[in-house]
Amino acid sequence: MEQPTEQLTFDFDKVQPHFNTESPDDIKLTLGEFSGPLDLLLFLIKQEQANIFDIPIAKIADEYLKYIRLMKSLDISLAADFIVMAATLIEIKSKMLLPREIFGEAEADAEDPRQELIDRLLEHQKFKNAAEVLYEFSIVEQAVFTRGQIESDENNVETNASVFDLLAVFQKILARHVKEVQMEIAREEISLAEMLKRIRERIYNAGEIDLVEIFQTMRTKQEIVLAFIAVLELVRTESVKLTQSATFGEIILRKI
Amino acid sequence: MDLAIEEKQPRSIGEIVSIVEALIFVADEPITSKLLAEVLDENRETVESAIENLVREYDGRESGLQIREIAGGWQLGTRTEFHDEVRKFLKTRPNARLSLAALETLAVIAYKQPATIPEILEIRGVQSASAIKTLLDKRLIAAKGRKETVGRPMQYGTSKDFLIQFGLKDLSELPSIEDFEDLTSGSV
Amino acid sequence: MDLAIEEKQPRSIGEIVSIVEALIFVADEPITSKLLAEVLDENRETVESAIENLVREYDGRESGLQIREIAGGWQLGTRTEFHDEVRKFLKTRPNARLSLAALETLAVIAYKQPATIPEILEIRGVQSASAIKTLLDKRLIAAKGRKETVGRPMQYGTSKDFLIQFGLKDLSELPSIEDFEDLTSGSV
Repeated sequence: MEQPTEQLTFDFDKVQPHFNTESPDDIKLTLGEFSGPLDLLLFLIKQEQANIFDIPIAKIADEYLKYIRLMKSLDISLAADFIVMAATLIEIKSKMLLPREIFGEAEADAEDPRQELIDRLLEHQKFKNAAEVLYEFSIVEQAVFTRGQIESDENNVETNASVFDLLAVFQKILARHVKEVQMEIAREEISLAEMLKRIRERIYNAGEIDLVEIFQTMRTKQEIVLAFIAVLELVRTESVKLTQSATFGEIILRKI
Repeated sequence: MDLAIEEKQPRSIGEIVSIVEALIFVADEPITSKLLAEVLDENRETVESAIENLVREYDGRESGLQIREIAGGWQLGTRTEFHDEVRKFLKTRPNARLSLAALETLAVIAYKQPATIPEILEIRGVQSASAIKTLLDKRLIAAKGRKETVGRPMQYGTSKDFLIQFGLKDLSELPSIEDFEDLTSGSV
Repeated sequence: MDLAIEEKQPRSIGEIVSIVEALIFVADEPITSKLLAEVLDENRETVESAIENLVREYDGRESGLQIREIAGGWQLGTRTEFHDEVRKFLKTRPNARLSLAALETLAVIAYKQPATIPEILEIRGVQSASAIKTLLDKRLIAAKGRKETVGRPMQYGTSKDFLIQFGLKDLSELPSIEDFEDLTSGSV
């Protein structure tokens, strides 16, 4: 079950994205990897050497928007979450411009419009640090190797499954199936030659097959009749044998 | 491909013994002293005396393991005295692993239950008899009576063990197609 | 199922150490002291002191291998010092790395488990569906049933493979999330 994996590699030492704005018409952007809008904001705050508890919101919002615009101009698809954050920043910025008295509160008690954002940034920062520690753990772990195959190991390639594997596998089967069914719907009536070919293929693929199984996959009475004739024809003309080990037991079609 | 190891101090014999041990351990097949010498970039005599050291060490401390020469190479294995216990362990080992064929069959049964062999064949497009046997042996599925149609085929459904092994409270906890779409359509 | 080994003389501690060593080697996953005790039909304390002995022995003789506690069990692995040589021999490179998004999502799930997609979104500020899919594919997380709230969203937690890949004995070995709160300086 080969799944597409994310192509981005992860490296904390990697050059963080930044603008080189030497001249107004020569803006260079070094793209890095941001895991989300909060990550980008943290980066911008760091770049401005600003205090996270006292974010210069106007400046940071401008930088953020500049980045977003650049990403767009470079046709880099942006997750909606980046846009939502842009709106949040603009909203906070406009609130900051209003004199606090407007809300009828004493300045000291008035809630800082930035507070919610600060809380989210702090919370996010915690997990970002945790991610960094996990990364360090994995580096150490990659230096330890476990033993090679030994005799008692099973040789077949096996899968250790989860419920999502079940679902993924099931969907693949269905996708496979839909294609087959669509092909079959196109042909209205099956000819004896086609039926011969189909049954021959099934027997040759499976080695042996229960006669009942063949009939059960037929959709119409006509198909069952054709299948019956086809089986007789195969036994007569080709290396296919019918066996029944007990009276009323299952009848097996076998390739000789 | 440049796999050269940085220039280092010459290794002590103890270090060479340890690396030889590590390499014999990770190798899938008996590893020759020639190959060991190449990887370590040491001469063959040095490596061979390291192996000798190692063999003596394992014998000396009556380890549960032994370094054996086999098919011209060296291999780590359990000592024959303990084969009873090893065999007992191998039998008790919880084996929740499934082949892809068994997994596919289980998926069909889980989502389409109760399902008959012809129905599973119809969906998977291949014979599933041996996969079904595996699943029955592992008690992940159980027979659920016969279907009242031509041939009265046996129907199969998932078992209680299936719920336990896959960590489900009941069948309604199986991820739905929608859950999966949530994951595949989302962008980061 | 009768797996009893014939009645024998009581085993010496040295013998128990050797068998424990053989079993840890044979097991293809970390093996718990509980399972070791069952297979040996000895009590857990005996087995645990045998393991201790073994760990000391491997450390003492500066083996190329080490006995480690990981994911709740014991495993034999190469010593980190020799990773260059081992990698050269196996011709492997360090594993494919996780994206920053996937790693952050994993951190959130590890600390908040069981966690739902909306909860992860809240902390990361970004949709995490594809990161979750990657983590499921890599078996670092697993679905842990549904949360009994609106929409019954699927909950995720870390897996045994997570412990193994990150070299953790158990989840309690994760540094506390509060340790990461050293942000009072305001520097990011």
